[in-house]
Amino acid sequence: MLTLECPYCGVKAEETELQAGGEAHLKRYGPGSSDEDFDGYMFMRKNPKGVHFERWRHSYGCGKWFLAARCTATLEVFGTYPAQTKEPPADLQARIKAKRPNWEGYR
Amino acid sequence: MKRYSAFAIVKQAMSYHQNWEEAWASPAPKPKYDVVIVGAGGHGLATAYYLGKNYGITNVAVIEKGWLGGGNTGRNTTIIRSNYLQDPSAAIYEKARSLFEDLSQDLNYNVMFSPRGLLMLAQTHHEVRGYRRTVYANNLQGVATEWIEPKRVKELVPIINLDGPRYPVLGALYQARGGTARHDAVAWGYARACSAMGMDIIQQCEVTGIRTEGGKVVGVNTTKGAIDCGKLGLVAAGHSSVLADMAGFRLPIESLALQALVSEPIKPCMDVVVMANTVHGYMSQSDKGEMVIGGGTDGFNNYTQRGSFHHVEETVRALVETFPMISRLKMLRQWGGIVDMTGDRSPILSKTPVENLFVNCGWGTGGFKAIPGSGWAMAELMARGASPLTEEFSMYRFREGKFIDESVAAGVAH
Amino acid sequence: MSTRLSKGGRLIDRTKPLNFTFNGRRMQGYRGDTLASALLGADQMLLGRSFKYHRPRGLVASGAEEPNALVGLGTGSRFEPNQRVTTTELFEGALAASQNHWPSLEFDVGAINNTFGRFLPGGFYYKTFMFPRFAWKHVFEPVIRQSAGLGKVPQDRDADRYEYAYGFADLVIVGGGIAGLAAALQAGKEGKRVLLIEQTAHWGGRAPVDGVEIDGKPADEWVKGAVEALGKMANVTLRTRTMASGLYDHGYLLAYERIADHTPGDGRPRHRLWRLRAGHVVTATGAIERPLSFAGNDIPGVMLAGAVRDYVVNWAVGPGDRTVVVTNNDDAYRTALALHEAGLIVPAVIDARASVTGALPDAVRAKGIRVLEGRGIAKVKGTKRVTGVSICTQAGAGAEIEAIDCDAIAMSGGWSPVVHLWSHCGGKLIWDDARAMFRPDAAKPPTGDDGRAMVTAIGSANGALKADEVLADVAKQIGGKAAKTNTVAESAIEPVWIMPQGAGPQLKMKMWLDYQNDVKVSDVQLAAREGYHSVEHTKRYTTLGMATDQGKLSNINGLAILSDALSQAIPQTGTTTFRPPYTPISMGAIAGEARGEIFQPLRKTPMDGWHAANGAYFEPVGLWRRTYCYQRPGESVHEAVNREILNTRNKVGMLDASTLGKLLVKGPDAGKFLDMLYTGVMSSLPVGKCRYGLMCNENGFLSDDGVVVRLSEDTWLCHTTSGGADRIHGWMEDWLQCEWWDWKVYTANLTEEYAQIAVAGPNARKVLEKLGGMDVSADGLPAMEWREGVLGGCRARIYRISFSGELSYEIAVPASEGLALWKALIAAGEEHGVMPYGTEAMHIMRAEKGFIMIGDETDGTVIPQDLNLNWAISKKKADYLGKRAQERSHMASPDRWKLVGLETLDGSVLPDGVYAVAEGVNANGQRNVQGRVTSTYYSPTLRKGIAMGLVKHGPDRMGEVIDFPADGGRVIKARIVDQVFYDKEGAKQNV
Amino acid sequence: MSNAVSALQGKSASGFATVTEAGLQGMITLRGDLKSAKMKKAVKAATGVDVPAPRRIAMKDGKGAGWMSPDELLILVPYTEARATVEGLSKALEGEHHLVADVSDARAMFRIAGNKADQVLMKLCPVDLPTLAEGELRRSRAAQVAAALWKSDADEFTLVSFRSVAEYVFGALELSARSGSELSAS
Ligand SMILES: Cc1cc2nc3c(=O)[nH]c(=O)nc-3n(C[C@H](O)[C@H](O)[C@H](O)COP(=O)(O)OP(=O)(O)OC[C@H]3O[C@@H](n4cnc5c(N)ncnc54)[C@H](O)[C@@H]3O)c2cc1C
Ligand SMILES: NC(=O)c1ccc[n+]([C@@H]2O[C@H](COP(=O)([O-])OP(=O)(O)OC[C@H]3O[C@@H](n4cnc5c(N)ncnc54)[C@H](O)[C@@H]3O)[C@@H](O)[C@H]2O)c1
Ligand SMILES: Cc1cc2nc3c(=O)[nH]c(=O)nc-3n(C[C@H](O)[C@H](O)[C@H](O)COP(=O)(O)O)c2cc1C
Ligand SMILES: [Zn+2]
Repeated sequence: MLTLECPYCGVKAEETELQAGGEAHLKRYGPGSSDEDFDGYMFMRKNPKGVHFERWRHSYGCGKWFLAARCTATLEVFGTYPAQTKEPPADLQARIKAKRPNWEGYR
Repeated sequence: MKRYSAFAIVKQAMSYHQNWEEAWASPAPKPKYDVVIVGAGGHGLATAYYLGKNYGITNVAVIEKGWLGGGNTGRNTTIIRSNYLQDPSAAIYEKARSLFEDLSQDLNYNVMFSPRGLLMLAQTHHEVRGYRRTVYANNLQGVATEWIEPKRVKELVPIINLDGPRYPVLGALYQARGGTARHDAVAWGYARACSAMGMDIIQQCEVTGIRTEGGKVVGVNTTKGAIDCGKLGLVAAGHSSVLADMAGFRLPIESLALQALVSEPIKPCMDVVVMANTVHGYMSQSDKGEMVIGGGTDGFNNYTQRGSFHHVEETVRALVETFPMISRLKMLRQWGGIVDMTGDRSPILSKTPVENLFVNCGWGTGGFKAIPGSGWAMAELMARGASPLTEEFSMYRFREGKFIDESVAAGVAH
Repeated sequence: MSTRLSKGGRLIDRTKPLNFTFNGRRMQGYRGDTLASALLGADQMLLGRSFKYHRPRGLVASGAEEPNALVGLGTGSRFEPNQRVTTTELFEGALAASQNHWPSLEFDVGAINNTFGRFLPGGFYYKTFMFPRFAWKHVFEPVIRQSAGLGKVPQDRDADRYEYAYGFADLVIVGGGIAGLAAALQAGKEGKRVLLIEQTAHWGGRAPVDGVEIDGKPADEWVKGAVEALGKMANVTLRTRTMASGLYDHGYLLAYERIADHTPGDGRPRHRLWRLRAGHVVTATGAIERPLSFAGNDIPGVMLAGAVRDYVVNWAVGPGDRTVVVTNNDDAYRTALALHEAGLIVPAVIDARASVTGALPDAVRAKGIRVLEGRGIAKVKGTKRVTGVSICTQAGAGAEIEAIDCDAIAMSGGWSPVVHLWSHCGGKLIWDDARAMFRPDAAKPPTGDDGRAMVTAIGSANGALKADEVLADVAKQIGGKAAKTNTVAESAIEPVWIMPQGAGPQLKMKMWLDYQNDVKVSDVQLAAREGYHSVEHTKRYTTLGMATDQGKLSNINGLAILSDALSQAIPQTGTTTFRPPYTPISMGAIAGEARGEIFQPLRKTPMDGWHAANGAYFEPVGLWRRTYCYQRPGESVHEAVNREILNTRNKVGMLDASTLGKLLVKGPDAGKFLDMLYTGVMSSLPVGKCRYGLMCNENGFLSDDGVVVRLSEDTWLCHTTSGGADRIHGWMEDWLQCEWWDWKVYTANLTEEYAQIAVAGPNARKVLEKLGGMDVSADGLPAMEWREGVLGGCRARIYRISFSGELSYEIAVPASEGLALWKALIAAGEEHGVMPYGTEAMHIMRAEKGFIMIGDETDGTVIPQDLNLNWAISKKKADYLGKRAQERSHMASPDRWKLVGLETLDGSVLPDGVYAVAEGVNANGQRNVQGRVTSTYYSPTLRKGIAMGLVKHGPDRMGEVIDFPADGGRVIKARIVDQVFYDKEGAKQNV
Repeated sequence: MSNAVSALQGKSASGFATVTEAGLQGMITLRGDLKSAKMKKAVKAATGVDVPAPRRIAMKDGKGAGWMSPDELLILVPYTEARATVEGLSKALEGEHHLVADVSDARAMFRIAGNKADQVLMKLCPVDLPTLAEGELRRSRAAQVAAALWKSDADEFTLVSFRSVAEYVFGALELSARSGSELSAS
């Protein structure tokens, strides 16, 4: 039963107030893109056993989508941040690296 | 392999059962095998078994990081059915179901296949239409299913509450020869048979790397050393993405927790399997008497084999509404497994970007019932390079937009 | 025999006798008794039958770990199977009945299995019952199921209610023994927000029973003082009868409060499920004693030494007149002393250790009790009740040295910390050789969301068995300084896994590990022999630890036996996985308050009450309930639907369309945004007009449709399907927040702000004109336009859109005025023959017009192109959600099934969902198909069956007849026709 | 507007706390840049209170504003004034990207009163109610539906839900408030 802090309203919301939205930082491929790129964007997933960047919506709260870095093996949450960004904040990445030295990065 | 029988038991009893032989050997890995299968779950073991039985390929190792059958095969709610809507699904699940019919005899191991009948309740008009459609499809696919009215449902399930205030039972999709089997026995029976064919089942041995040369797979690295192989089959369910990553490609899979629970045992009161998909709950009674209960998956990627309790609450809520008498039963134990969910919720039995490397995964919430058929088809794919049963289940179907979508008719897919 | 002693009993109130019944026999106990102590006090030693061999079973323990003494409690709507008598508080009028026997507890036919036990070793059923094939399901399985299963099946609907509650605390301390209390005192003093929970009805745990003294006071007094002190702290909450059932991720602790189990029918909720969120969890859950494995250790009268002590001290019940104590550690000597103190006879203490000295043994000897060193029990005599023991040397194979008559045996194989909660979320254990136990490994705790330890185990739960160690452990880990105790030195335990050490197979087949599931030492050894080497394999092969006690007594002994059989160290074998709940919790509590009317939210429109009062037959649509049709007395559903359709087509009908999604989209970039969302162009829609639109998901499939309305320069209102409203609103927000966050667009879900009523039919205009207030004339409000104003006194917005093919107006008013408008329309419409119609009439009328319906023509696998909706897909647009997906080979294929109309040759109605067959079979032997029916109805307007379906190359095959194999081998022939069956030129709505 | 009726028309029930449907209440959804000067002025003018800080709600003689999300406020006014307030806000915010919509009829409002009122909500909402500050607006769940709630008085909480589920919410509140099921004796 996860708890994640919503970066918008600061509420430490519990899972039942949230909606999970799958892998974060996917690049959208539209018309003109190759079948492979589109397939990658739509279906192929990193699904790592370890550090995972994912989308959550504070659906029973402020209704905003935010992103979280979480370990899928221990469920440790490294941090949450607003969805309006193309990549995880540098300080968060540094924090994760410190805790998981052989983490190969979010891509 | 000494055969099992009532006679054998009596004979052994005379010597206080001191002389039974091991069901399977626990060998050290050889340096090379013709085929290495990663994952000693039902699908991995069945794949090995039919490679030997149907194609005479017995220089096979099945590598298991934990204990054989300890993955989802050892933690599922054992529902067996083949009343699927889409042709490719119906084909492979019915193949599996029909193999279950005499699997105990084939393996000389009682897997307790119990075709007690399976009901999928229709509780909305939309579901009624969906299941009617399934019945028509099944009849053309050679799968024996029928639509039954509420009265018949009540006859088959006396403890059911037909007119719940919210979702009265409007009828059901009924498969008379659907049912259950003893999940552990399925893994153990296959393991014993594989071992008897001279295959190596190597437990407590984790695959940590996959070696390729010029786009061809040549072997795996494990916690018990390097092992070479001619062909490699990844049959690792929830861990498929991790293994694919070792081989340098991605799969359209996410690993989610799916939970189940059992009640304390009571005397027999339900002799069919009931699934209520509108309210997300299903229940059967095991031979020991517990009510075996399952529901929907968690929403987030998870490798812990632990789920979130609110899903258990939703499931139990639904079932208390459907079977009011269970309110005063107690939950004895709950657990979770990591299911491999694909983009269209249908499995993948496929070649991969790496030559001689095959994957069998994506069975998600519903692959126990498929074990014999999947093993049968996967063996053909690995031995011959193609199989009509696996044709449509290629991992490349997503690229073509050629999905096999079962959610169309029957919500969850256990 | 077991008796109630004349004095003592710290928990009972002899002035409050309570009457109860067991198997029809009336008995008496006292307030403060558990059902167990009361039964034992009434000399009811035989309480049940075991699972497999139906062996006679009596009490072994006094608490949550009890494996045997399960009864059916209560009757009718309050009957509950498998109640553990040791955790059931006695109440007046309690009705208990033993389980799993036939015809009676004393004489049970099932016991035949016992006689043949030798032929039913662990896992025997995997090896037989295979022939003939059908026999498993029809002969063997039923027999096995009947003999298993323990408790009876509840018949009635539960009379009780249940509820949830949420709780938050810095520290949740589980266990109200001296460790938990001491910890709470310390944390409370530090000002932490503390919740202390205890599963039983009283505080103190074992210490008071053990005669522990703290700060020079008897433990009872110290406990009383501690509880009072805690009661005074505002930041501390205490709860008894509350069992921590499971620890889940991120500090989520589930606790099960048994509010009214001991006061049935008093109107309070029976159970309350606490969902606690703990900053940190402290487990002070104590330790559980282990049985010893000797032949006949399951015969009624053989009990745990600690339990015997509990019955004597807590409830003044003597389990036997002559009790032999058998042990491998000092603690059991306390039991000998307690029995002696109570005036009962202890013929001997049998100690497996070669030589025993120290305060406790000496004290026992001083009472003149024999202490036999290096001895063990060869076997227990008796069947339904212990009659004596045969004694041997522990070192030997079991040859009898001496026999002692006795009617009870108190055994102790040492203690195992209660590590369940620690382990539920991945906390690891270490094997402590000196103390022969698995205890929490502080270096590998379960971790929380911050990656740090979320549990601390203290006291006996952490392996500190002696009172002084317990308090020292609390001081060390929680803080403060440990109080002084009267603890005496104890000499070391010597692990004994088999008694006697050299026992042969015959004896091992009588040494019980798991009492309830009948798993014996010989079964575990068999599993090892047969290759089920993993402890998890052994568990599943033998069912060790899978009974309702979850192996609280048997697991450690079992894995020790397994380790021995595999000649490997115990830690190498490890334990099986600990899973919630700690002890079973009721399904009722898990379901909580959600049953009956509030099982799930039921969404109702403002006019719902009127519908219900006017014969509405409802259907669920998502969480809404909508009127399927309005039945008149004596009218069938089918007749009602036909009447509603004909009336609408000939006069005028009214539909409650309030559930339609209504999403406001506003901003400078709103048009651009909608052009991405819809397959068509919405930015070009003129203000004041309406346009039909389609939405696809990013995978290309049609996901929703509806009429889009341009309200002003920068504002659109998007109608969605009833089921789609929330989903589509979420979908819009998702794209705006996560992909196009720089676009200036705001959305709002106004679905519930408006009640919406469709007035359709030739007389529709007349009805609105009668209400008056707005110009709804052909020119005043042309098709696909909207106007705002006041209609019949209600603030209204009228859209002239038609889903029925009739002259039709959809009127939106504030929800609060919905009912008023509805009634006004009914009144105004009376002279024009108005009738309300339901969703089914609406479905049929749209089908007559060939309009598609999301959920009928679409099922998640259909793209707009399949439905010949290309006219609603912009060719000019560079992009829209789903466009790229629709370019994939399979989606662009000309062979996709396409929408057509279908007409049976005989005018009958095609069955729903039926498939059209093609020649031959596919590679898997399945009949080839070429299409299927998506909607099919009897059209009262056209007096024949009409249908729509998806057919391969359909639109190019007009007039062709195809075959639909239906029920019972019947093949229905249908002709492919245009999908518009009624008023193709639209004459009826363009008036 | 005489026609307007609230979802449950003031239905009420009493146990260890009293649960009442509060009748018609003017509510307005206001979305925009909460930091802009125009916005601040508009809100003040419409309600007499300042734009609330995150998770806060401020009321002043029957009117007020609550923080719903970084770009959304809930404006509270008497039901009969909602229309006019919507127009006022629209006018005041002209030229600035915003959205204002009357949602008075989309909602139902409940009051839970009594010195144990918090215990009623503790059974339904995953919220640490004892620590909920005065003037804090919490959006969460009440059993299975979305709800917004705040401490509207010493011994009173106000809860807002969607109108269509008013009966469900009332049912859950009424059950939770039944005498004998108090969470604490005191
Ligand atoms: C709670 C639950 C209920 C279910 N209910 C049903 C049901 O009622 N009916 C139904 O048909 N299906 C059901 N399923 C689904 C079904 O259990 C699975 O689809 C099926 O068991 C998958 O079998 P498998 O052999 O593919 O995977 P598994 O049994 O999980 O086997 C995969 C094995 O691979 C091993 N492995 C992974 N990584 C490595 C590595 N690196 N090296 C070596 N070994 C590795 C794992 O340890 C595991 O043993 C349920 C699943 C769950 C979790
Ligand atoms: N000398 C020995 O061999 C020996 C062995 C064991 C215990 N002891 C004695 O027992 C006492 C141990 O003190 P302690 O406080 O550590 O343990 P305890 O056994 O005295 O108290 C533990 C308490 O936790 C409760 N509990 C257990 N699981 C629970 C759950 N899931 N939820 C709620 N409550 C739960 C139990 O009902 C019990 O009241 C000491 O006096 C010690 O000397 C001695
Ligand atoms: C069909 C089925 C029936 C089960 N019955 C029981 C049971 O009667 N008692 C029990 O303790 N566990 C039972 N279990 C659960 C297992 O003990 C175990 O929890 C599950 O296999 C997952 O393994 P794990 O908990 O070791 O991770 C059952 C599991 C399944 C799949
Ligand atoms: Zn938020």
